[in-house]
Amino acid sequence: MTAVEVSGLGKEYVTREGLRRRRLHAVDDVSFDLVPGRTVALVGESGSGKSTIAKLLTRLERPSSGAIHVRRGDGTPVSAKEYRRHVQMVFQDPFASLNPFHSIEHHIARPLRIHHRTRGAAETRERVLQMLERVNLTPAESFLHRRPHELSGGQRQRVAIARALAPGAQVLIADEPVSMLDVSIRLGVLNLLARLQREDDLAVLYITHDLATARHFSDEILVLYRGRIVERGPADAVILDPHHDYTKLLAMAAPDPERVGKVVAGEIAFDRSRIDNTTCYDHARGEWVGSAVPAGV
Amino acid sequence: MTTSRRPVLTVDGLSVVYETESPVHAVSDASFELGAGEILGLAGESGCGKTTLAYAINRLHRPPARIAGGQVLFHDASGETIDVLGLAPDALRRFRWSKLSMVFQGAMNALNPVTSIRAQLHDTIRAHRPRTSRAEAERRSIEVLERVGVDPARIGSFPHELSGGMRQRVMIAMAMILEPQVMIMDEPTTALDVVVQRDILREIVRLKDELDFAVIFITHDLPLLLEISDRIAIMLQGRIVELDAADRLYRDAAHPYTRKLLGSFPSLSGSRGDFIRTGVMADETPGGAS
Amino acid sequence: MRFLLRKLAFYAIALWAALTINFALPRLLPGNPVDILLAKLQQRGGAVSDDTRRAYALLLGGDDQTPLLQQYVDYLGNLLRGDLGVSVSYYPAQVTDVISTSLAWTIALVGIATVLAAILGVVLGALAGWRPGSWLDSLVPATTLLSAVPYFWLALLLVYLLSLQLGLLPGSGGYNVVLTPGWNWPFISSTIQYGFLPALTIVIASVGGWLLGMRNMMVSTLSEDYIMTARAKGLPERQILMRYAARNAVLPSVAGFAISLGFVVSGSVITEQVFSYPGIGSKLLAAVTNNDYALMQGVFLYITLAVLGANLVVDLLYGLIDPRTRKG
Amino acid sequence: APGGDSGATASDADTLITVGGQGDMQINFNPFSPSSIGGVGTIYEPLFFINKVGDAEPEPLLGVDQSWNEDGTVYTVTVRDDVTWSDGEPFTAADVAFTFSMLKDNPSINNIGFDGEVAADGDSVAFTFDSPSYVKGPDILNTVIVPEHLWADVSPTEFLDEQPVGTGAFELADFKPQAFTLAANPDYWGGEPELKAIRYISLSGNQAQADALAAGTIDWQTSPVPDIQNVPDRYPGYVNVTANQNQTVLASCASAEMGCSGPQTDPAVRQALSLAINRDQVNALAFQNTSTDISPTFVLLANQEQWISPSVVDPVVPTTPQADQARALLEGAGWALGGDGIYAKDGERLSLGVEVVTGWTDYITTIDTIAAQAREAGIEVVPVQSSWNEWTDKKQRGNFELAIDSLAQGPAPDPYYVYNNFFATTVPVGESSGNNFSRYADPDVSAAVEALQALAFDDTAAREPLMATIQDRIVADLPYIPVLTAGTSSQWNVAKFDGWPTDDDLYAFPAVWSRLDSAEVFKKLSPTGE
Amino acid sequence: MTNITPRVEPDITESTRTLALQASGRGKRPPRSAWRLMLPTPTPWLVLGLVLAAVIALFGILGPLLVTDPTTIRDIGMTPPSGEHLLGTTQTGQDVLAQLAYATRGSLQIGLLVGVLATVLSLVFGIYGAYRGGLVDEGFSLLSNVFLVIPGLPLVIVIAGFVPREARGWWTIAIVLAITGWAAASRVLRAQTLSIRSRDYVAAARVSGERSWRVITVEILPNLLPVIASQFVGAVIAAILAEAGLAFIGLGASNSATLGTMLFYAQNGFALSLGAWWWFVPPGLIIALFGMGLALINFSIDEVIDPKLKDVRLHRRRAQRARRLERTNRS
Ligand SMILES: Nc1ncnc2c1ncn2[C@@H]1O[C@H](COP(=O)(O)OP(=O)(O)OP(=O)(O)O)[C@@H](O)[C@H]1O
Ligand SMILES: Nc1ncnc2c1ncn2[C@@H]1O[C@H](COP(=O)(O)OP(=O)(O)OP(=O)(O)O)[C@@H](O)[C@H]1O
Ligand SMILES: [Mg+2]
Ligand SMILES: [Mg+2]
Repeated sequence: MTAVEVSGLGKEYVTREGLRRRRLHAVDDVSFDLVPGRTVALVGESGSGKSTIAKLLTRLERPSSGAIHVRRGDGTPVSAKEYRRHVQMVFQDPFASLNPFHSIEHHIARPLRIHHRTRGAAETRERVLQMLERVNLTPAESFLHRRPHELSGGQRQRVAIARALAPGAQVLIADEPVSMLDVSIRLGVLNLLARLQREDDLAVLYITHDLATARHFSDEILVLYRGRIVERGPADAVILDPHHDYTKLLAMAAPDPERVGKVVAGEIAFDRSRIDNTTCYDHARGEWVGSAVPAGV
Repeated sequence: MTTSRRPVLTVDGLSVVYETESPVHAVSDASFELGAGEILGLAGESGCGKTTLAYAINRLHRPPARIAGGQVLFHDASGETIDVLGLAPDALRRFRWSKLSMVFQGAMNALNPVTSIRAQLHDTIRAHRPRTSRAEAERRSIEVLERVGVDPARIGSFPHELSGGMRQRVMIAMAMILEPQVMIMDEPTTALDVVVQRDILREIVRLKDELDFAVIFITHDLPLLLEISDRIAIMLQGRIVELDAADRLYRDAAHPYTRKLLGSFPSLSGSRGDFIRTGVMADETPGGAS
Repeated sequence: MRFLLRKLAFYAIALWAALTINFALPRLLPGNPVDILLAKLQQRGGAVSDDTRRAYALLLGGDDQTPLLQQYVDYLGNLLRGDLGVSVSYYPAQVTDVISTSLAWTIALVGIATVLAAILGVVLGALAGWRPGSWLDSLVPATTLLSAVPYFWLALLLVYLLSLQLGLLPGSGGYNVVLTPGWNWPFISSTIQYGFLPALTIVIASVGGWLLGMRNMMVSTLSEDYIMTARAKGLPERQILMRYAARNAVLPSVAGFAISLGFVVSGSVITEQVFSYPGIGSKLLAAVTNNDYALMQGVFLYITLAVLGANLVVDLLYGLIDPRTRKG
Repeated sequence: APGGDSGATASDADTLITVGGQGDMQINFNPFSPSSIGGVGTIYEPLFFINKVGDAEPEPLLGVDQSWNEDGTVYTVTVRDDVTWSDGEPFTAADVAFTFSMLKDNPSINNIGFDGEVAADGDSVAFTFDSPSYVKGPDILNTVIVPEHLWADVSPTEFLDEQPVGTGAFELADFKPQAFTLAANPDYWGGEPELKAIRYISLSGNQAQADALAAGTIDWQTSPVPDIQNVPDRYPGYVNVTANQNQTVLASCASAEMGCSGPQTDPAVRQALSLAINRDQVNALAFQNTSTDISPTFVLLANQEQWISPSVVDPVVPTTPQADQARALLEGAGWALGGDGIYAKDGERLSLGVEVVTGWTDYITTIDTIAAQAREAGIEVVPVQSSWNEWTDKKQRGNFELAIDSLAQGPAPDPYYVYNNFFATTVPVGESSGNNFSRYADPDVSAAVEALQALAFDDTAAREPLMATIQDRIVADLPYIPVLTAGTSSQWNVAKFDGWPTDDDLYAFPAVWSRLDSAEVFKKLSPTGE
Repeated sequence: MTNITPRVEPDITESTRTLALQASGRGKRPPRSAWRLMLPTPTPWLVLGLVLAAVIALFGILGPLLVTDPTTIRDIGMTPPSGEHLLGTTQTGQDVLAQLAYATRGSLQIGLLVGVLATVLSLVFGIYGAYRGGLVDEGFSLLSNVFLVIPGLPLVIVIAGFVPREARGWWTIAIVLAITGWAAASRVLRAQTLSIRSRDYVAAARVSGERSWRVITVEILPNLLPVIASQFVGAVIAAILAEAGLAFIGLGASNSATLGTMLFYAQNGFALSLGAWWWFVPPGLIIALFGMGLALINFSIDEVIDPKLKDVRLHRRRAQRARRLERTNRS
């Protein structure tokens, strides 16, 4: 059982515009834990730094500050070499995350071979079929030699999940895994993820900007705004009882069928310049943490 | 279901076929009426023919698409009824935008990247009112930009200098610059952030209330449609399977597909819909079928 | 501004690279050009003083005493002073003098022909792409033959047919030599008459590339959303074609224009030879056949300078027509 | 003066158009500069004109009389006294003396190697040498004279002479990089020529010249044209005249003592190769049948035949191949036929590389043809193409087996010059050989050539035995394998001008690039008015 | 030298997918193999291109085995085509057809070698640079841009002028042409690699633990194949043309027969002036036709790279049908 402890994570991008350099804190002092069997949801608007955290966790980028500790169930740290066996990722766009050139088998077999999970072609094939069946791609044989473009979006995302789990990953980072899918199949994929999590006791980081699924799919929600966490706590608490202005804004902006015909021109627009990201409301502790606790709360 | 208001647009038995090797009936026998000042939502999953329908109404479909049958009638405020599908090319050109304008699915790319916002607003006016003076065109452009909440100072900007939300607003400004009676909006907010999307929706509703144009609003985000539309049409494989007032559709949808669609959206504040986190899965679609 | 600086910096680097290639070539390649050059110079009656030897050693290498870096600095210094050495085949004329007269001819010929070919190709390409499937469009693949024809072969055939057989146009030279060069009509009309065939060759051989590129770009552009918007806006077709489709589709062609100049200059070196055109290409070939290394290097530098200059101009103009690049 | 309008004085009908150069021309009328673009003979005149294709009698120009003293050490030339430079200054004997001392002072332009003393005295000039020097007379007579009053202060090696002032029948009228025009000198001492202007235009390459001829835009050119035998039909109004002066040879690096290596150091191989050549075929394929017979003595058959010694058995090389004889000769010299049809000796195949300059297509064709012919005689010939520089360098240093080239004639029609240049003095391989790149060395030949220098050209009795000695030896040794005497073909416009040289009256060598000769032709031309 | 086609830079990353959609849109099962998808669809123009290129290539490969010795000299100079000499003879009675066969082989050899070398260079500088990013990419892309603006042929001429003749074998020429000819391809490849590199499947491969070289060769390269093929084909045409130009001005490979040297000799032998078209026209025509064949192949590869082009062609006839049907519907 693998757990991840993220502490004080920060990522700074230096963008160059001609001769001038600009620093951009994409992620700033973010801490959380991923524990087996639990799902943490990361919500926030576009550009708030969600994917950056995912990239840091999967070591596609190096953090500028802070640390990510991955430990086995017995507490021993996972070495850099084994890191990717333990932490895997599902990408947002199933049309882009599978190489159109390779067969489905290739996509799932490669991680197995890289991490020496199987020996010999036969065993690999066997395991690939097994993985396909686990993600409900049946009959598995018929998928082996297909190319990604012969699959629907939902099927592709299942392949992506199978690929992520193939090396025996215990920690799964899912970066908006369903936002590119058709509405009617989104839940299918999320249900599948939930089942796999139960079966394998996975630690899951679910990145989304859809508050509704975040609420139902996760145990804990982290609200990210401009690289910093501004509110955290149990899923229902954060959604149903938002404290931070930004969370309120998000909750209000999310479409809710319960408000049939409710969008009226008079709805007050939020003054976003007032929102600040240096404070954070922690539902677990029931208090504000951070530099400045806003008055009147 | 017909509308109680005065109709501005009647679509009757419209069918569109893509003449590919095996012809695709993208829209089959679609009929509906759009009332003045009404927002009609059009929902359905990807590929059900929403965009095709929108294009066909304005005859913007390009070969190999062809209108295989049906009628599109535009009931002008002047009382005249225009048979859109029968318009001669030049009359069609004049009809477009002045009576019926559109905001497109890919609105992010709907602005010409190499000319300024000003030029694109101006040429819209000039194309339909050739005698408009420069100053008049400028005045009108600034007016509509202000309406949609874009700083008129940005009128000289090029599209790439604007954020996605601003570009979308400019598109909406452009769509109303000739004060059309109908606007078709094809997923105008899908590419945008939830918060920005909200702002724009609010803007659309407000403008509609002020200017009293009718809107056909296309999206696959059913919860969103429920919030803003008067009536909603559900499309499935090119057919309109259900058309009803928004609240009635939400509370007791007649068609099973509508119910399935509704079930796909877990509610923010209410129940989980078809989402099952723990326990046995009832609706995990087996693979194989795409 | 930043955009401008970046561009200028790039061209400075490109120029420096060209100068350095020029410096390195004779030093890297086998053989000792200095000896050949000096022998030839002597043969031509040149007095070979130590200064002369050193000047050539700087230009061409072969000086073993001076450290390479020092040679390089001195070489650049000489170039800065416009000292490219003495041409052996035109001894005792300076290389710069030998080249300066011919440069204008090449620039005029290649410039005009390239512009014509580009305009023609872009216009035809735009029309073909605007109505894909029209008769014009179906001819597009056939134009590939034109771009695959060897320039000089085509030139010779044209001379044979149009000049020798039909006597329509002069087949060699840059102008009627009876006339006095200058800004007078008889001379200018004669340069046009003499330049017609070489220009025609260049146009024929390069128009296909422009046409194909523009046509493909046009097809791509037509499926862009803003074209659909323009249609929906009820704009007149002409305006959509010109201001929306072609205006956007032409951008890669403009960007490619400068680069293609380099290619056309290359092609014209041989074309000039066929037409005895008084341009810089014939100078280069004369230099090579005479082993006039100083002249060879000088011509290469001048051509490079001209092409870099043209590139810079086009790059800067490109900023005007594509607002997106201005941001840098 | 340059820039003047040539059209004002000369109409098209009395302007002759010919080839001046390739590409843009760079102004340079310094007659001693190798990059000079013109003016020799036309603007600047020599003392006498010697017709290399006629008899050796010099024709007076600036000089009116010339004679050697008794022992051949002093050469006296009397100059014309009614001549003025084109700037109005009088021409005097002092100008002549100045010109020659200038040459002596500037070795790099002293192409004639003048090493005597020169002194002017009234209207005569005396050239004094240390030893008898009859053979140097023609070089002196051929040298053009420049005005002292303008040249005294310039560096003659770097002087561009943009406004030439001469005594000749023509003056520079107008210079443009693509063409320059000479106009008739109205004050010429011989009377104003009838030809009013000569325009030299720039044309690059043989094809361009042939095209110009076909288009009738050029009146005189010297270069091969297609279908040379039918010039009057193909180019109406033009005739072709061919003068055979270039003795084409396969020069060998002949002397093993001097360090040459390869099968060609064996005289039998050289003889055999010569026998194997089908000269008729070479003439037809490579030279459009414009070449003529060649003598193994290298005496020009056209106008020097009298110098061939009766002791030479075959005064003319047979034009048909004798492969059998060649084989017999080789076998006699110890060569044995190998399995591949090529002779070999001591493990060395009889394979000969022939150096040729890239682009000299007639020579390349010659070698290709000879290669096919030599194979019949069991000899392999391989063409080796290189640039002119490398070709020259290989010849100079002796790094070659065979090289195709032509033997240059001297300043006067006499075989002495060929013998002196190509057969007399030698240096080892590796050193620069000068003219005699075959490195042929024979003491008898060298002695005979030296003896010839002290004899006047008309001293037939004394010269004949020496000639016999030289010719017997070189015909036997054959360091240069004679191929053919190549023709120099010129085409000119007989419709527009009268007075051209003809085969019967070849008063000058008819090549436009041979400037002293073409200057003579210009003076004799008269427009027909067409 | 040919001019370059100002190249559209389509989104290569989308192309496979779009092609598959097109294939399924035609009611067929999309082909199983990705390789098959990357093959251009057979159109009459492509067939013509393939036939031209193949026939000429075969002529170059097999021709020399079938013809007589091209160096054989005969007394019959410049004879027009006849039963004995199908393409007549040269000035020295050499069989033109035989020379043509050998010359074609020579030109193909050079074109192929240059194509391979230039492609390898452009792969290294374009793909590797773009994949690594950062300073490596900056440096490589600067280098290729510099090489792009420095005019190639004059440089080649200058280099050829310096290289001693005997060292100027055909492979020397090929190397020089490759060095001056890789830059344009490298720029195109770089742009495409940059866009593929940002695709999620590359990130996914890295997350799976693939090594860099495997990511480049297995994940990125195959998707670039159509572009590489197109650049390669372009490089071959350019090289053959450039070599012909060099040979024509006497700077070609020494002692080797190419179409350029053949033209050089034909020109020096006054082939055209004498009306000996059979000597002058065929070499140029072979270059032009071979170039055309390759360019037509490229024309079809363009459709693979940018499926919109294919769309246009596919829809051409259907669009006409749709228009006709619509018109009859209305009336
Ligand atoms: N490689 C990079 N270089 C520079 N800036 C970057 C880079 N990657 C991301 N950023 C910036 O970092 C910020 C956070 O980006 P990130 O992709 O994490 O946002 P996100 O929350 O995933 O947004 P979205 O919901 O649109 O996916 C953005 O402002 C983005 O522009
Ligand atoms: N150019 C075309 N050629 C052939 N078929 C087409 C073409 N364009 C669309 N189609 C088909 O027509 C049907 C309807 O497409 P349409 O774009 O109208 O769907 P949509 O409802 O707008 O989908 P989305 O929500 O993805 O925008 C689809 O099945 C699609 O595959
Ligand atoms: Mg993201
Ligand atoms: Mg759509």
